[in-house]
Amino acid sequence: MELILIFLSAALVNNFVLAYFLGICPFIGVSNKLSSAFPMGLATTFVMVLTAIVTWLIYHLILVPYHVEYLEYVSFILVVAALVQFVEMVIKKVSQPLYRALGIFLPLITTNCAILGLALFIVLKDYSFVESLFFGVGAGTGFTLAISIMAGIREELDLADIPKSFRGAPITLIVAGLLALAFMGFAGMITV
Amino acid sequence: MKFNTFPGGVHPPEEKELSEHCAFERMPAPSMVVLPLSQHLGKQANPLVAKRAAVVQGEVIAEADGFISAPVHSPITGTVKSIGRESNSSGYMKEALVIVPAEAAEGEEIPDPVMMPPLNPDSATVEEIRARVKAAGIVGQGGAAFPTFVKLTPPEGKTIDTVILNGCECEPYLTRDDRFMLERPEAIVSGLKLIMRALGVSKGVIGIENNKPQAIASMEKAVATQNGLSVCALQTKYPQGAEKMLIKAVNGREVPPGRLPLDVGVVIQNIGTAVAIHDAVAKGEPSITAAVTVTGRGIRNPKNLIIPIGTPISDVIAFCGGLTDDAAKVVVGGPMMGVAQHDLNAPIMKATSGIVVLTHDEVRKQEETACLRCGKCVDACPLHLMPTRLARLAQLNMVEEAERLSITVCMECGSCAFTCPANIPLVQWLRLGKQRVIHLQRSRKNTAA
Amino acid sequence: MDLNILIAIATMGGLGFIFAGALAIADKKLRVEENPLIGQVNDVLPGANCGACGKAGCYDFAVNVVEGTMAPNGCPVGGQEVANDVAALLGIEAGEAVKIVARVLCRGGNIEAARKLVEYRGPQSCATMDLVSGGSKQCQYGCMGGGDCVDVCTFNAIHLNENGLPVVIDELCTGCGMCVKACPRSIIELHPADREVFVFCKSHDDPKTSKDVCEVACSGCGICARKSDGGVIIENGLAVIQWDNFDPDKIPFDKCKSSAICFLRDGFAEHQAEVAAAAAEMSPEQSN
Amino acid sequence: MSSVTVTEAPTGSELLLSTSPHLHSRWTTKQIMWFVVLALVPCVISAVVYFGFYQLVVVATAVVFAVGTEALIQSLMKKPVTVTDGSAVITGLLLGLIVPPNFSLVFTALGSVFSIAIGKMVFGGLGFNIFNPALVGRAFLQAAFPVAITTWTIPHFAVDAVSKATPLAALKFDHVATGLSPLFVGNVGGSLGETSAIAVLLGGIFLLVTGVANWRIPAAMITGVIVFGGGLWLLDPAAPDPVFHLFAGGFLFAAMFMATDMVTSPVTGTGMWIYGLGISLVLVLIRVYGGLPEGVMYSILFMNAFVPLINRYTQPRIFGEGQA
Amino acid sequence: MKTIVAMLVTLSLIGVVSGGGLAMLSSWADPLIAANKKADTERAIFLVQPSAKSYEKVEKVAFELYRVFDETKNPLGYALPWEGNGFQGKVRMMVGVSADLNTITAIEVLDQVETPGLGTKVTEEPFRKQFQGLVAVPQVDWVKGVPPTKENEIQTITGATISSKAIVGIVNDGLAHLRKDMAQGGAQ
Amino acid sequence: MKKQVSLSKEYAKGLWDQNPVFKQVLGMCPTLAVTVSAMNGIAMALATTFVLVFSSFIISLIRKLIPSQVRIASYIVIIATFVTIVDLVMRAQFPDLSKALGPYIPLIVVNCVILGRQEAFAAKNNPLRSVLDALGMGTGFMLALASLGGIREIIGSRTLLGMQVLPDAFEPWLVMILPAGAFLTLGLMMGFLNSLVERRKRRDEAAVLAQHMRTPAAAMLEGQEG
Repeated sequence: MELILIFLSAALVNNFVLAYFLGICPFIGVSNKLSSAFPMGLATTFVMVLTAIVTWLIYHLILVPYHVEYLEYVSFILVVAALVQFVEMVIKKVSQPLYRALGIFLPLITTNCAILGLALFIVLKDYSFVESLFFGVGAGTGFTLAISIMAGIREELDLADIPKSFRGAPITLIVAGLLALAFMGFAGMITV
Repeated sequence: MKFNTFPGGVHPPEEKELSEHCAFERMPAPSMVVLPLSQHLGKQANPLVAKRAAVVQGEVIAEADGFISAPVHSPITGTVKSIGRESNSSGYMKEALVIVPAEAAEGEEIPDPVMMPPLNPDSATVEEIRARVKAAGIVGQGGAAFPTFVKLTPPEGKTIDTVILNGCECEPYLTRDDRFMLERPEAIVSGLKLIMRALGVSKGVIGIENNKPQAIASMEKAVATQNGLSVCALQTKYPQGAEKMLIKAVNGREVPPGRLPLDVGVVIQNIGTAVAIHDAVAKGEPSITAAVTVTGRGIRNPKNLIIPIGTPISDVIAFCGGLTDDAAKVVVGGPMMGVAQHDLNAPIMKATSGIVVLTHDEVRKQEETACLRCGKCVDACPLHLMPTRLARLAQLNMVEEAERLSITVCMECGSCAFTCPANIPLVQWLRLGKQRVIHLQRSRKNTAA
Repeated sequence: MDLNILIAIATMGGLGFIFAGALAIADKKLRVEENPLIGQVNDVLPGANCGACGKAGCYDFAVNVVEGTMAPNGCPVGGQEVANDVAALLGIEAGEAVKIVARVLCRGGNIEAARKLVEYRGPQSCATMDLVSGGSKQCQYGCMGGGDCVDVCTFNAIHLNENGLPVVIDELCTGCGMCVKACPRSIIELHPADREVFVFCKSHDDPKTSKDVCEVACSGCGICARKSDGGVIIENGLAVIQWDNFDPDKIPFDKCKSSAICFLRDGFAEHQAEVAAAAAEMSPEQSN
Repeated sequence: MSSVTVTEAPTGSELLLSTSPHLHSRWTTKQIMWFVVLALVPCVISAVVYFGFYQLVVVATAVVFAVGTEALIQSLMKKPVTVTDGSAVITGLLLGLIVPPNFSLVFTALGSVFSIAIGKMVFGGLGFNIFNPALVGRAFLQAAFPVAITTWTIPHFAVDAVSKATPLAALKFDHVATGLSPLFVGNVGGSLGETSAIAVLLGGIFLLVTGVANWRIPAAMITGVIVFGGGLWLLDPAAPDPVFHLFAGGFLFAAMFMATDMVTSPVTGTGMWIYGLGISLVLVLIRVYGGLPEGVMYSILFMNAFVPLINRYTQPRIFGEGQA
Repeated sequence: MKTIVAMLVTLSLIGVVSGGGLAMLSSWADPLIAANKKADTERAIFLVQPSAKSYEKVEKVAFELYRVFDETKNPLGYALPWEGNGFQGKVRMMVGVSADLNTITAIEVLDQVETPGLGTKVTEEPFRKQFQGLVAVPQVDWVKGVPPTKENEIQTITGATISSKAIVGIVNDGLAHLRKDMAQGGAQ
Repeated sequence: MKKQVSLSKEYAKGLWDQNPVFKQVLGMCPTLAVTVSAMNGIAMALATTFVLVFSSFIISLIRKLIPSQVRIASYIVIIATFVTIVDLVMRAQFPDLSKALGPYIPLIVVNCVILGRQEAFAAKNNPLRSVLDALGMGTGFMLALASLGGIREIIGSRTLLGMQVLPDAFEPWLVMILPAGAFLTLGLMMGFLNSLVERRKRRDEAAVLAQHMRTPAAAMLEGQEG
């Protein structure tokens, strides 16, 4: 039950994008078409899970035992960056279609603060290994949900008569603001 | 009683009472006729006569050019006055022959009309029927004016099991098919049997909307003694008479997008076409007249007329007592799919089914407002498209998205625009979108080749 | 140097070594052959993988640019410099060629062109008017005045004047050709900016019809063609300039009754005055 | 021009040229809008009856500011001013009816301005907004002035003091249930227009009968609340029962007037069902598990965001597609 | 091969320099950070036990607990850091309680993520003041909308009922644990 | 290959022409997250600028030594190192500020503005230019964050830099200090800034039009503004 709550909390109530402002750049940048937003969400979820696993191991097996917690950021980001690059290369080699669908989004994820944010949250909240996994999946789902909704809305807005100076980033931010207002309804639903 | 129909559609006011009681009248030959060379779908006919040539009623003056084409016969005896571009009831200038009647004043003998030899409708062979229909220049009377001969010559490998005669006349105002069914049930049945024989089909259905009880009774009586023929009463709903809708309602089959009725084993012919086929075979008459309902509150004396093709619309209107003072719009065809005229000198053509004159009251100007996404057009679309979105995509020139949403399936029946509370000219935008998508597809094909 | 520092050094050095090794091996073993141009374009891009272009990172952008589905200037981070570099790589050099501008080849405005005796109701866009018996002007070839060309111009280089005709502002026109594509009647063409004489008509109507429907239509009489030594030919009832051997000095401009063939600026200025006067007369009536 | 001359021919000089079809149904946007306005009148009356004349001022303020904002923005953007279509009036009315009794006029006006400016005009005006403007305004007020917007007044003829809190809040925070009949007539605490089920149903049925509102959405929402609310109630009897869900808070009002807003709801039939069921699922979750007593506003806003996706994936099968 | 060596050397070297540098920096910063943290706790202890002059950490209990003294080293009571769930997340607070565990001296909220401007009112003076001298037996209780009538009651904040109740809950929970521990004689 | 622009321009372009927030729409996370007050915004921008400047300097120094395959990994380690330095120093010296900016300090590492500038600029230019560019970007970032923070602080808590600037009668809009307020404020700000730019552009065009056309179409064009 606790695990499911962790998942739901990360996916809806404490949505990374709309409540914590994590991963805003891709949220605004890659949300103009559903056909690229959804794979982006999937790729992010994938990397999030991977990150959750690897950084948990590094933190609990190296940083804590040797009292070098201050290397948290440096080591986490190194791991994330290298991992993403590595996974990208593997996918590119293994399957061109999969690379076209998912792989091309991978470089973009290195600088997605949602990833590093996830790693730091896991440390901050002192999650166990399994909890970290669920948290990673939940956060990824929440990101996918938010970016897909946004892409759907933006495709709809392509047809709208939006004042010229509000097209693009401004209207996206405003929609994100209204979405954040709507997500406030979930406030207080789960406290984990 | 439950009548068959299709999902979607709209219920425009029927207004058939204006002319449904008027028996057909034959309109006298006009002071001149304008004969567009393209009165049908497909390739324009090839003129056979030169300027100043004398022609005789029934004479072929332009021959079919290619498989999908139809010849044109002179509806009157007279002289070719000119060959050039003339207004056409589609709204554009097209190649046409102008013929003025021969003057009989000087005691000269006016030659008799040239007719083809009559055949026995009960014994005519398949080849004879096809050849006669082709020679008579008969085109579909349903509006698209597709050369009928082509429809009677299905490609190899297609099996057809049903012929449906379209007696729906779902367009408001029009009563032409209704009158045919009341006045010439035998000709219709004979025409239907000729079609069935040409196609080797044993099942024939006449689909009629249930707002024409007399016509249903008349046709039921006519088919009572015939094997394989039946009358199917259908719910009154627009566009019940559209081919795909009619097939769906009559035998539940759906014609896939981009395919023809014959792909689901059905051939559809109009009531008027059946009459024309009967006349061509039994009487040897070529297609030189059109049966036209002239109606609407903007015309003084609504009538159902048999008119020589090529007669200017203005002559027809004058024959029906002229326009009333508040006439606002002259539509050739039905009010749902017809073409508004800007030049009343345009001629009656082979497939002209009606002239509807609407008054200012009926076409009062309604402001176009923003789309509320109420979904009424989505509900109304008989082809299950999303007209509002397609129209917007067309407007914004987002052609590929419109193509993805199957804009080319649209048949421009106008149900969406009829029902739209925001009064958006959806059909116009859809037509533009279709045009652009087709253009795109063509250029794509060109670059691929 | 206490132990802590050594541990830190060992940790980071170790991690760096391991991942560098992994990447090095991956780089060797997993290299995939691809269009080298993609890599070159990718190299000049900022590489921030920020997604601001709407693509999934710089590499995706590079692929799209090389495949031609995105413009070289699509990277908002790199700005003009990167755009130029990318364009240079792709060989889409703008160059210093003669400036190309759009020219509107119809002068049948609201005043010159006869109108149909009907009131058109519907969207005032040329593309849609063209579908309904061709809008409200009689001429089937001329400008409908719906302003589709104005709407598509992203440079604000084309405007409708009082006479309902589009006017190109050379300074702003980039010759992108959007208006050419937008015009359903194909009366806009791209020409080098230094061409001065045009036949301002596209009508293939017969002489009588063209005279009836428009004051400034070319009736295809051929006076200009006869004197031009092949610089002008008559095609299907319309004078067409053959730019290769066209010499304006040979054209008897005063013989053209409708001034369909004339100098761009001269004819324009003169005509503008007439139009303004006529418009001034007409406007009170129209405004009611 | 044709060279043919015809004697006694009609000239056609006054004829109209336009595309087919040449007939149009009687519905116009304006008519739809003003029908909705009419349907809201019973709610305005119930607000005045239960909470006093001042509420009329609140509603009027909301309407005036909504219409004013729309007119101002349209004229600033040099677009035609279309406030007579009644859509801004509806937004104002709806917003006025979902604020608590005796709400500050300044806040009401602010909410109206926000509704129209951010909820609607920024998207290009009527027909283009993604979220229901009135709810956007309400959500803004809720987030900006949470105390003021949850301060309730005792209705006239109140039976007991508990009625001061809304029935949902009373149940959630004080575990006090409210009887059905006060809920039905509206003699309970709550937002201006939503307390009286009778008034809401009166207007709602009018809209459904005239076909202005699509019946599928309220039907889906009511079904959803009974199924989801009932399910949770069976699992845990401490949760509110489905009938209470139905009549408490703004559910009915929202089902009739908010969720049925054409612009922000799906266009396809299947989509409408998904939308309605989605709203009630989120609503029941918020009411039972959330930190807030009422969630109908958030649940609709939440589902508004899904409408583009719903429309996309419930697109009807093109006629004949998938056939032989 | 050359690139591989270059890659290995570069990344390792950067790692080494970065690790070394940070280690040196942290050896300077760590004591300061620890001192800051200690100062924070100290400040909170004296806030919830205003009359205290010194304190000591109670070592024998399973949780963090401080005993406080007056000038003459007489035990005044305890300062108990405790945490629990608020409206949106964890709330960490310091509870001051008398030596007999029956009266609360004061409370202080250390960390919270409540709704700004609303739930965060629990950290403000008017709300906290209600706890000064509040009777905590059998437990702290709350009332809504009306002024408290009993001496173990506080009034919740309008619009932030859940946050207010969460504070009460955390105080009660912490005290309950403390009492249980006391009963077992752990804290003595 | 590239035209050398003047050094002052290298700095100034970050202020508006290539402003990281308003023009490049980068670094959104900290922009939105920490700007509940002007002070927080400024502090965050200072921290970011510090990291940006130093990492730009280091990277442009060693830019020729790093093999391209480990480019990103190397850059990000360097950046992360400086971020850790900032974090440690802040926690040691400014504990209150460190608390306010909370978890967003480490996220400077993944602020795309920083990595973006390394890749786009520092990796291709000499240290002097890189530092100037970084300073410019930092200043631009600061402008954006300070103004956004200022607006949110004034309306959301009646104060500016901690001092009350609006009367008590003004009920603060709590929404402004919530996530939704951040999105909305930035969206509206960007929209209005765009419309100002648009307006100026239109005016320039109208001037051209007026010069070259003797028709009132120019006036017409001016009328379309907004």
